[in-house]
Amino acid sequence: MGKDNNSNTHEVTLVEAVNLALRRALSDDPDVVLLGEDIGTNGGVFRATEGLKQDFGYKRVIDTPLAESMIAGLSVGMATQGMKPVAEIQFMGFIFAAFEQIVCHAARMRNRTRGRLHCPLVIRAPFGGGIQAPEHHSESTEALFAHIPGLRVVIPSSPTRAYGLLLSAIQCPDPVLFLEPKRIYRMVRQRLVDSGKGLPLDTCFTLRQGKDVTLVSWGAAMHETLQAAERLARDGIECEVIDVATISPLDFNTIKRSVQHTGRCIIVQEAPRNGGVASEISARLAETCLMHLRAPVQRVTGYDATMPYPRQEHLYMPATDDIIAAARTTLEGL
Amino acid sequence: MGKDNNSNTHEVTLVEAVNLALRRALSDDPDVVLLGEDIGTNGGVFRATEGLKQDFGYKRVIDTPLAESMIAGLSVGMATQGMKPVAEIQFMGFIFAAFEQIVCHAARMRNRTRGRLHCPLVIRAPFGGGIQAPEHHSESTEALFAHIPGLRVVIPSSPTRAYGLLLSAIQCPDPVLFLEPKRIYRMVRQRLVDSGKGLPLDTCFTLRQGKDVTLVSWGAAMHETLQAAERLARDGIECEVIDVATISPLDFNTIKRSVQHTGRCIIVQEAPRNGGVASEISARLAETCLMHLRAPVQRVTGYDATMPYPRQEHLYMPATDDIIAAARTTLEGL
Amino acid sequence: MSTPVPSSIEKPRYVAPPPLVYIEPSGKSNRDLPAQIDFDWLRQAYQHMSLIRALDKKAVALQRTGQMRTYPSCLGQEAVGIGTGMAMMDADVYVPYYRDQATLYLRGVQLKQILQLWGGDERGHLFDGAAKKDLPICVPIATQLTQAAGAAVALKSKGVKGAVVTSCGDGATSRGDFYEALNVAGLWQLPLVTVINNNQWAISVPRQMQSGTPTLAQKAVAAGIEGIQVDGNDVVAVFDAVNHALQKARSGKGPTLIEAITYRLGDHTTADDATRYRSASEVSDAWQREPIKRLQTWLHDHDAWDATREQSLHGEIKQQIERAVADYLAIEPAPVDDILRYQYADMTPALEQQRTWLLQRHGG
Amino acid sequence: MSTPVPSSIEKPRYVAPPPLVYIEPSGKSNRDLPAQIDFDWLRQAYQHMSLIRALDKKAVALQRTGQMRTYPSCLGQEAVGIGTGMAMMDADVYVPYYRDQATLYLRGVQLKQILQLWGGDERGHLFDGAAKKDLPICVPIATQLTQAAGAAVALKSKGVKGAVVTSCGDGATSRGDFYEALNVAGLWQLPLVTVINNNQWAISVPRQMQSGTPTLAQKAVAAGIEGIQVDGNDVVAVFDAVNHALQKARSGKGPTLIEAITYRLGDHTTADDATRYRSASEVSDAWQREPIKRLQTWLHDHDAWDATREQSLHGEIKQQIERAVADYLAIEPAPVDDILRYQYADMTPALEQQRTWLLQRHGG
Ligand SMILES: Cc1ncc(C[n+]2csc(CCOP(=O)(O)OP(=O)(O)O)c2C)c(N)n1
Ligand SMILES: Cc1ncc(C[n+]2csc(CCOP(=O)(O)OP(=O)(O)O)c2C)c(N)n1
Ligand SMILES: [Mg+2]
Ligand SMILES: [Mg+2]
Repeated sequence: MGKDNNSNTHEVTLVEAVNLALRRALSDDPDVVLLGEDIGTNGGVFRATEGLKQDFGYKRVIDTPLAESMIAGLSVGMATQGMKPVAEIQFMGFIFAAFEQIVCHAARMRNRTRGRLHCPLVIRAPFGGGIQAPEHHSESTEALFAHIPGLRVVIPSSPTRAYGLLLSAIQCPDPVLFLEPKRIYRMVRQRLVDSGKGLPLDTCFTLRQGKDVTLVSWGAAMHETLQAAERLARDGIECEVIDVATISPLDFNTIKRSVQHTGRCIIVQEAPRNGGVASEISARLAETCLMHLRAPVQRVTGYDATMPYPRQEHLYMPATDDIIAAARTTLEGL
Repeated sequence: MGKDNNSNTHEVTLVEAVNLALRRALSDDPDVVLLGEDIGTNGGVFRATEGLKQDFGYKRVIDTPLAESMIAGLSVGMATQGMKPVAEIQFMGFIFAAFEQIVCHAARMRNRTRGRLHCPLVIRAPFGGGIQAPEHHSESTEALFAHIPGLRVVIPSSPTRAYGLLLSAIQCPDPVLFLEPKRIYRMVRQRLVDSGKGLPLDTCFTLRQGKDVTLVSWGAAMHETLQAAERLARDGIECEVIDVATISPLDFNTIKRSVQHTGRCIIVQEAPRNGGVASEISARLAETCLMHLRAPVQRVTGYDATMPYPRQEHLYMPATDDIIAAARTTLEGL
Repeated sequence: MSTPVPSSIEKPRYVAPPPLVYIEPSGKSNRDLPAQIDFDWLRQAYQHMSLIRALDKKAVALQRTGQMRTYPSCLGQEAVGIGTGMAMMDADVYVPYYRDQATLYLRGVQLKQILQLWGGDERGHLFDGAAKKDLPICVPIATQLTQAAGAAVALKSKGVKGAVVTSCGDGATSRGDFYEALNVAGLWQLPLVTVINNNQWAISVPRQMQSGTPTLAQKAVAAGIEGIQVDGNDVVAVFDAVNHALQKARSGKGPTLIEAITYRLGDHTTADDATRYRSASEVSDAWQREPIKRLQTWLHDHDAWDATREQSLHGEIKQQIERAVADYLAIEPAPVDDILRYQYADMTPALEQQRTWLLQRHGG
Repeated sequence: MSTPVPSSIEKPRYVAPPPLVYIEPSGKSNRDLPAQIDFDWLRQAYQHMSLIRALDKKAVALQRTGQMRTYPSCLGQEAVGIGTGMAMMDADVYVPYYRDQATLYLRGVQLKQILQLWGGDERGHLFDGAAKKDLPICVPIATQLTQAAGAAVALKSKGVKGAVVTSCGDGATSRGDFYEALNVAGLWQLPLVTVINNNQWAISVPRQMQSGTPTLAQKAVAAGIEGIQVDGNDVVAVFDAVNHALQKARSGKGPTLIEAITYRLGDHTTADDATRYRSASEVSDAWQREPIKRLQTWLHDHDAWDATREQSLHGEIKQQIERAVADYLAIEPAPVDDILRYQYADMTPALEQQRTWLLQRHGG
């Protein structure tokens, strides 16, 4: 993690930005506590919590026993009693044991008690494929959580957004699932001011403006999406590129305005096709933009298949070429 | 359960049809075993397994300890060793502890072992609102399971379909989640021949033909959907009514053909709006039927909210009037 | 190598005392009561248990007449709830399950709120008194237990001089959450007291079909913590065990598991019919051991209770219940858009739009 | 009532023998070996362990040169896997976790298949020999344990004269599944043997940060079953305990939990760097207790092994490993559409369509 002399500015990767945000939250708010498997001495298997136990002590950065349901249950209990737990699930593929606590309790505490209690917890989990990891280490199941009322699901796609969104997630009075696209954990460095300032959790980020077609994505697939936009630009095709970032509750207005403008939309998602977040966005566009659409909204997605083991993983992943092909079809469409 | 003299024909409710199918499966296949909480002596809290332990013994109809994760894990293990477990989760709201076993194991055993093992289990669970039950007893979270590759999700909406689909689910070599719409467990009786014949798991059922608008639904909401069609028919509006039945893998062709014919579509779902199965159907229609659509595809759904406690449950549930209103808007649309 | 040979492997052993009891079913005490227990305390316990039994009876009656939704009676288990509640202090935190109306009442929850909850109204969870910070009742079995451990982490970490009490049924002990919570509590020496209301049934499944262990208390061994079996129909034994465990917890000496042996004299809930799966004789036997009568006998025998007191108590209880029921029945319906307003701290754009639809359909 | 009074509540006690061991770290035996164990058996165990250690070393080397994906070494834990495998019969069913290459090898899985699995190819799971009906390796911690109980239900129900053996790590004992599986196994007296590979670490979390219990074996008390602690670096002790448990299980006498105390001499996986969280001296101490050397010493001391045998064994092992690696490296890529073909018994219309896209993008 590069740091400029005498300043609070860093050149950081996404995972380092996560680390900075956690460090900042631990410093600023005594109620913030991190918990999870291997987050202490080891600093997390991806080093997201590196150095934090050393600096804040084992009571603020807690290595838990190996039990995801317990990690989530502890977090719910802590959150109801005035703490701000930030739990790590080591890989999103292991979050399912915690599903009941998240869905039945974290997401409902406020509604169930009509606001008497609330549940300001954050659950962080690295997710997505592309790192040739063993089974269960590469899934993208964000859609399962996006369907749950009461939960916020936030996915950064750059170091600065990781920093800002994570700080906001920790400050947020609602439970937040914060999914970190591990494929781009170390892909790029960005200049980041450790200002303690959050980014809004209720808005998409328009990363590129264009008039021909709207490309919508989130997480690691933003990388291929931006690449596709870049390459299409060489052929004079101007893509508007939207990073959804908070996939639930969804800032649909930004997407709608863009599509009403461009008349064309491609939604890119790494998750399996059937029932993904892309489907929701497409359905809303169908309801609200039918008159503006100049071609069918297309989804570029993973297959309706379990994430393959490493040898065949690349076959599964949506690629830049797929996005470009879809965009071209869309543009020829009408 | 009425039974005609000297025949195999019964006048049955949906829950009685479930019971008949289970009884038939237990009789026909020694590998079929039922397991779950309170399914034995008590016959299930909805009486779906009434009389079965008495007739088939406690080794075929097993009252388990209270642990859903264990029920699912046992079922996976049994299924890999040549049995056909039919597990009951007492209410769908309590299935989340079993989520990991279903998603990470049942749905993956065949793919993970490249066909060496498979996992022919059925998990039955009553679901949906409308019976004024306590919290967690009224949810519709079918979309969470529809998103999982390798799993089949089947939802009957009448006694005869419950019987036929459940038999097919039990015979199916894939894991099946069989969701029973408890609101209509005892709503109507149908004449049913206990023939042991299954109904296909790869097709929608067109319950009513019409040229003006396609109404698509599943489960208990079929009731309001059919009612809406009936009432619209009085005004000369002919609805095509499709019961999706197997929501995953989806028989999209039947829906597509209908919408290409009618040019209009309303999808009715009790589950929360955001990320429901209706969104997937709508997205696929957007991709394949844009040129045929004469009005935006509309979703009539629950709210993006936790199912309310009984006093406010009725406010949440999509009603016949809502479907009619949506259909009228659609018809005025263009 | 497959011929059985007698194994020379030595077996481990678990040795436990019989269940703790002070006042036997007969109403006799077999040993001195704990020093803190005096006549006043016992009369209070008696009054609380009687009130809860009356409330319970009323709630079931309301359900039968369509004025209440599904209700889980705690008939016969009053000593578990009252003994627990009487040992708790305001600084403690309570993490209940659904059958814990007795303790909640002692925590300060209004009787009306209890009725309201089971009447199908989330606002019953607004709670009152010390319960303002307690968790809501928990329906998904055993899931409250790790939350209770989390609450205990919070108290410990914030240096609050209280402990967390949580409870669950015998059926709940079969769920992994039960073990995960005890395990982490033992590991971190959390200020946590877990009370098992072993009422012998999990709906239709008897206790002996949940686990092969002779006791539930011994499950504490898996977490390296103390496990105590008590007669859950003896309010003094329950109090003594919980009080002991709470003092231990509050002074940093770690968690305790308490198995309170009692009996569910009623149906599982008003939606259940227990005659389908258990015998009348089992139930009438169990009535011989119920908690209120035995305490009454003890008090009578010690000249601490009489017919006059009994009569005036019943008058008071009747009044209290009638007032609660009247208040309950007079509750105004919640605003229609309450079903959307508490999903998030603020309304989202989608929910705002859905509120418009909702209000169009169902009025303001 | 909040002044601490010394409690008169009696405490339960758990008493267990020390861990079972036949061949001590020094290579001396402290007692007679079990009757079934002869020189041939011991030499076989020695050879198996040596082979697995060599395979392990090779797999790590392949990973370092980019010919293997993330690999979990079982260095130092060979006695657990080999002792277990040698006690099993073909009719038994094995339900492994990811660190069980040793037992899988004895079950009939080809070395090539083991490499293939960790080389990122599902086809490694096709298995062979008795393992044809065994479950695949399980990555989500502890989730295999209830499946193993289910497999045991199936054997029991079908009257198969075998039992199920499953294993897990020390970290896995913190998950609820661990307890749920033991509980139901104890309740239904299932033919199930659960072996804990207590290698002292769950990635970076040491054993004593998983549970406050002095032993993991005592967790059996929560399920009412027998729990045995053995020296997991003594292949004879592991065999004896598993054999005892299997005979018990096969003859309908119920389940057993075995805690095998060993040490993970390597990194957690090739993706891990254990020097970040544990001391070199801890590891070098542990090397003094590793399983292969002690058995070699014993055999030498009993004139059952010598340098010639050692040399020829190493020659054989080298050949075996080289052949396995060559076979592994020669594996043809799987058909592209394998990623879709095994989702369901039959392809669905959506998958057929997606296959077209897939083949367009990535060729046949
Ligand atoms: C996770 C979960 N599974 C199933 C149910 C349905 N259910 C409600 S109460 C109950 C039995 C609980 O028995 P026990 O734990 O002994 O508590 P008791 O009701 O006897 O007080 C069951 C199975 C539930 N509420 N939650
Ligand atoms: C449910 C789940 N959570 C987390 C992980 C990530 N993980 C892989 S191995 C491991 C540690 C397991 O330790 P232990 O059970 O002692 O087995 P060992 O690896 O030491 O043999 C963890 C946390 C996982 N695979 N599954
Ligand atoms: Mg009970
Ligand atoms: Mg370990």
